[in-house]
Amino acid sequence: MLDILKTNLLSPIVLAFALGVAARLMRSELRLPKDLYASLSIYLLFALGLKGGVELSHASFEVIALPAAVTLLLGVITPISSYMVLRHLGRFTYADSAAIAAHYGSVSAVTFIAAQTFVTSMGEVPEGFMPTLLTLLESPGIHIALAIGALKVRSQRSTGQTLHEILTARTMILLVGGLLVGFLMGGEGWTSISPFFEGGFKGALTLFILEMGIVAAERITDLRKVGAFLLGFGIVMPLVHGAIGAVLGSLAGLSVGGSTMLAAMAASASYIAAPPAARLNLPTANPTYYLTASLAITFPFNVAVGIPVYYWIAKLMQG
Amino acid sequence: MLDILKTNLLSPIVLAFALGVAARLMRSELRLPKDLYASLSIYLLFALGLKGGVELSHASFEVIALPAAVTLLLGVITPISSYMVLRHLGRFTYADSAAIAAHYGSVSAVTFIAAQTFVTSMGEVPEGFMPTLLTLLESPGIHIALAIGALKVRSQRSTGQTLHEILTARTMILLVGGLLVGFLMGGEGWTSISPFFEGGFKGALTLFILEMGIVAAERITDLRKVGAFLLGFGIVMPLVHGAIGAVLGSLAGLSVGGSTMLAAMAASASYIAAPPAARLNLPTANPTYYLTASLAITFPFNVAVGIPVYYWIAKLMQG
Amino acid sequence: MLDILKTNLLSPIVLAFALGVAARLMRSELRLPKDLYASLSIYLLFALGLKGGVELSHASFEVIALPAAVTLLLGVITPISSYMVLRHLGRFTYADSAAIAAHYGSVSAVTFIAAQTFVTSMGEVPEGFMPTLLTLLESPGIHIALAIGALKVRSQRSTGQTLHEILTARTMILLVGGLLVGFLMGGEGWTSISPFFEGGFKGALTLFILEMGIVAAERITDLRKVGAFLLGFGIVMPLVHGAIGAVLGSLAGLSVGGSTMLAAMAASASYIAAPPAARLNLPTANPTYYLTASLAITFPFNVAVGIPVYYWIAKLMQG
Amino acid sequence: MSQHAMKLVVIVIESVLTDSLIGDLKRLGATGYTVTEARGEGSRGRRVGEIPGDNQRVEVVTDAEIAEAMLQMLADQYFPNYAVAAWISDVVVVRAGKYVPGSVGQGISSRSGAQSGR
Amino acid sequence: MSQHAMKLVVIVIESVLTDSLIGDLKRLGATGYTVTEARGEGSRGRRVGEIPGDNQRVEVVTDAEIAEAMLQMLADQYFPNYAVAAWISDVVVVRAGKYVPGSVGQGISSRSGAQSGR
Amino acid sequence: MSQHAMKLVVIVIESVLTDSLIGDLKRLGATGYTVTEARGEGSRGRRVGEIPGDNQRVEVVTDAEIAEAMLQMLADQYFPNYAVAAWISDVVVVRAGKYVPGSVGQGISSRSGAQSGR
Ligand SMILES: Nc1ncnc2c1ncn2[C@@H]1O[C@H](COP(=O)(O)O)[C@@H](O)[C@H]1O
Ligand SMILES: Nc1ncnc2c1ncn2[C@@H]1O[C@H](COP(=O)(O)O)[C@@H](O)[C@H]1O
Ligand SMILES: Nc1ncnc2c1ncn2[C@@H]1O[C@H](COP(=O)(O)O)[C@@H](O)[C@H]1O
Ligand code: NA
Ligand code: NA
Ligand code: NA
Repeated sequence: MLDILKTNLLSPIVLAFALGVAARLMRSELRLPKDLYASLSIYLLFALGLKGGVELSHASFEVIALPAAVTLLLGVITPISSYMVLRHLGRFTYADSAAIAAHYGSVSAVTFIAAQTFVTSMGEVPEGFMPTLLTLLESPGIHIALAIGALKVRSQRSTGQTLHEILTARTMILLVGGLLVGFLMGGEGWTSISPFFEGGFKGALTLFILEMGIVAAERITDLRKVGAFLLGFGIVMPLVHGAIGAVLGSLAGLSVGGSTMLAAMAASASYIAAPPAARLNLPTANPTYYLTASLAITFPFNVAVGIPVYYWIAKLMQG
Repeated sequence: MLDILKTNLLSPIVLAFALGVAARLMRSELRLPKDLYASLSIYLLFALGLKGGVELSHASFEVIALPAAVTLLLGVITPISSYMVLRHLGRFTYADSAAIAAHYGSVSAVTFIAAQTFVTSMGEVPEGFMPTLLTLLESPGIHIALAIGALKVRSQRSTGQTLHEILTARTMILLVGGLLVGFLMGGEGWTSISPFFEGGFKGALTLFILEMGIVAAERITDLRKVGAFLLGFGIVMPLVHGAIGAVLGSLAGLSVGGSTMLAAMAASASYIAAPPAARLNLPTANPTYYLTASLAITFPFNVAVGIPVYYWIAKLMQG
Repeated sequence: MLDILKTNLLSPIVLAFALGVAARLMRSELRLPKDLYASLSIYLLFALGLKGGVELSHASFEVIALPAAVTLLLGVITPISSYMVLRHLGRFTYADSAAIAAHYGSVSAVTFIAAQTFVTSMGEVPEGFMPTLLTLLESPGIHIALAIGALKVRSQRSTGQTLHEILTARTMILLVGGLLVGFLMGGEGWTSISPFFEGGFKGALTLFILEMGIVAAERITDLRKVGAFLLGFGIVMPLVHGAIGAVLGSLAGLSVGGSTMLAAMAASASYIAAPPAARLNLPTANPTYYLTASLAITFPFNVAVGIPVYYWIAKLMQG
Repeated sequence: MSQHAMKLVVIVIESVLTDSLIGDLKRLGATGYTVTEARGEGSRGRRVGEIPGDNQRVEVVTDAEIAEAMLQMLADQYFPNYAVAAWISDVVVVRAGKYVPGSVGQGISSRSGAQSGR
Repeated sequence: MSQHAMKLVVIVIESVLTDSLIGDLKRLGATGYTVTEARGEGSRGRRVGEIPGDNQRVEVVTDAEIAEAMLQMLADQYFPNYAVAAWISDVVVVRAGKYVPGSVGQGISSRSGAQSGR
Repeated sequence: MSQHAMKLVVIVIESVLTDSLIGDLKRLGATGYTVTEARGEGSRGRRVGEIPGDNQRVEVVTDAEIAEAMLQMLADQYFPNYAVAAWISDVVVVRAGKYVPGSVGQGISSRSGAQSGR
């Protein structure tokens, strides 16, 4: 376990994040240009979808059915458990509880990729259809959390509007669209574009995560504002969700690699799709809470420590 | 023929375009960042030029002379035929006819690349100097159409100014400059930069075309405004020009692949170089007409259906 | 010598620069989007650091000690000699002399890369730790020159502030940070990201230099304003510094390739790190002088002619 | 060249709200708007969103009445919960009709004439 | 610190025309200008060009007379065919000479003094 | 909806100085600011820096006294050596407290009331 942790801490992803944090703490002016950051995120999500779609075209329906079902189950469990803990143990307002729950009920694609990179470097071969599960887990949690919020806080926005926004959000279109394009074009099309979408993937991710480190470090001064409870929540909740994910994944027949990735998804908190949804639909919720928790606590925790732990659990389960 | 069409429709290029259209029709917020779109277009044009220049350094003058001559001929025929049809059959104003003719007299580099990708995937080996022909066909059509327009519509701008703008436009500099650089550096220089300019090419193109789909779909509501005549024009004119191009190419001694690409060039309508030239020199022409026709009608038609048809004609010719 | 020069003049780097200059002189509108230029510079610097770090992890301290010492020596010599010549021979004001000296005391990363590319294409194998020397040479010259300036010109800014700005500047963080990340992750991490950071390197550099040519040509009209002395300075000073660098490098035990690169560093003038530092700390200095000299005179001189000359000197030295 | 007095409404707002804001401005009678990317700090500090720190700056030329209504709408619907700053200033235009709803092209001379007479 | 009344001319225009517009503004006496990227909608809807939807926002500080001439020029040469919006407002500056042609550096105190006295 | 007269200070400055300028503006009492990317030409021609040609446009809504102090500070510290243009105009806001130091949230009605009464 310690060995695995050490290898992980010296991976390009973790080191790039640490560099970004360090640069920010030294008050360096370093930032990726806004358009580069947006471009990298488009590239990464689309590449993820395409690759997943190509592999999906080789998978049979039966193999996916059970993993898909437990993924949807996780999409229901995680926002509700998050809301409960925040509202009843943490005594957050309705709006804050629902907004934070929307983040933890959804998923972080970069954490997903980090998990994929990690398990592959451990010699595991995760199922090719994992990106499909990622898209399944992306939106239900947000909807459920916002629905809970809407019951408690008067909202001026229609459910249809919110649903439309989330389903047509950039992340969704790129992932689902990528899956479809990849599925339809199959292996031959993929060969011609894979130098761009596969060859450059890890490097582009490293650059992207450098900026994530900078952005996360900008929120470090906010850690005091969010209080001890949320700090603990940002670490314990992922561990709980990750453990559930690893167990459910293994029961659904996923390999050790696949179970680890499912666990990482369940444990992760969205910081791309969820924030605008929360901002628009729960305007009275404090953005400092949900952004700091998901970006400055849970994301680095998962990438540095969480993923190796979920891997260890998955191995125990299937050992 | 149907088989070829099906293969083509499942190519990354066509699928990416379709995804862009779909995203827009679903009113998704997805857009490539402006600077990414501009960067991709610079990259694609420069890569095209460089590669073409390297291959040009292996070609002899005699082989190119005849194809170059028919290319220039096409650069004269296509703007005039377009103007005639629009003015006399379509009853468009002088300004509108000339502006649209400027687009159809010039060439779309992305259609060129799509044709190249298509014929290569069909096992053809088009001539290495095709990008040289592309640059030859880029500007004459615009000049001829604007000159016709200037005869009929009083213009405040000097011919020299317009000529300078078109010859020093980004597209021109990148293509011609790329050709020169490629030609001078030869194979050795190319080896060091080809992972970037060749390896990434198809993938970058896919991303670029995703955005083109979004932009084209934005104009779909304008299809009603342009009327049935222009809709028909945007499909029939390319077929006519494409057929002429395939025939002339074959007569000039180009291979099946080369003839198909020449046909695709003749059939294509510019939407990068021509619009600003038309806007500045024919301000009374309606941009909705020329942008919608070239981007939302002719471009997708060529990429999805036209190119396979021109291929089929070229094969018949050389059969 | 002439042969080498000719090969160098037909390299992608020199040709791309020439194309940029030509485009600008023809008053083309071609420019890289601002964010692309910034992105490429981030990419190039970070890639340089990463690669250097990976190779550093294989080097022993003893091998680096002497080259590092002469590098620091060059960091002291070059700003002082530049200041002396400018102030006493050139009769520039205190502020102008110090500001220009800050540029020539620091280093141009792109010149460094051009030298690396050149010596590699000559079959040399420069030391893997050269990027480490680059980071050592980056800042001392700026500090020394600004300190000289501060003695003579009243400045409202504290030394601590300036020191912090230069040490946390983008260039520094990316180079030093990249070195650290590369060092820590070692060969295994590098394998996964090298298609992105190494495969794309030369091509990305070519695009970057295209823009540098455009920017440099924008300053060509300023060549008259800077006068004959600065023009001569921009060519002779690099030759002197380059010769010193080649000699010191050889004496310190660097290979021919390494000595050439050290010479190119000493000869080069910064145009990324130094300008903002000079602008903020020596506001009365005329930016036209230092920008034109470093970007429009010394950079192209080094890339086209200087580097082959330093190579020739290094070869003579090591006979 | 007859000139007309109008109002320029400038609104700085977190990007996530721009589309919804523009919808509201149009409903109140904006016949056009111009948006630029911006960043800033205010009472709520730096801004939230996918790429933190981003605002957009929306400006609308319109008549005094509508400008008033826009400020009122902002005060009611946006100020309480969101990061927004807004201000109004006096401007002069040549084609007043362009900036008043229902009269694009014609020019509702009586109304805008009265304003320009102030 | 003596202050001077000047005019701020703001012009929103489709990007393809910015260079030509700036040439015209200089000819009329602009001693400087500032351009920002913008997007917007107006009577002509979204904008044309390579990357549709793009405008640029040009602003010039100048004296009242030149500002007037600029509006007139826009009305003559640009409004009929192109997507343009423009407005003028009153501003106060410290160094009036900077914004008036032929006097950069010196300060044509009589003229700008007269203006600031309004 | 009570409205208050304030001043809008616009400063166009070479990018390398923006951070230092914002620090100075805050010291003088700015409670917020908005920055947009810009480019331009003036008496010093195109601008210097890593990417030549770049300026930033900083705008601050504040009260008349502080606006005055800002112009004075610019004239003293920035105009002599740097490429800067600045102008002030009159604007109207709804929540004056937001733009005056030491009163964020409350609203110092007496002071801003006096201003709006002008
Ligand atoms: N006094 C001000 N002057 C100019 N812009 C301001 C001012 N106060 C706030 N802003 C802008 O409005 C945004 C939201 O302000 P706030 O709601 O106060 O956080 C800030 O990010 C700034 O861009
Ligand atoms: N009322 C307005 N307020 C602010 N900007 C406007 C207004 N009307 C038009 N514009 C801007 O001017 C551009 C051209 O307007 P138009 O010629 O009306 O299409 C639009 O794209 C907007 O950016
Ligand atoms: N008359 C003006 N109107 C608008 N902006 C100006 C004007 N003069 C200067 N500027 C802006 O201020 C910057 C610096 O001006 P300067 O110090 O005159 O070179 C320029 O790059 C322009 O962006
Ligand atoms: Na989750
Ligand atoms: Na054509
Ligand atoms: Na140097």
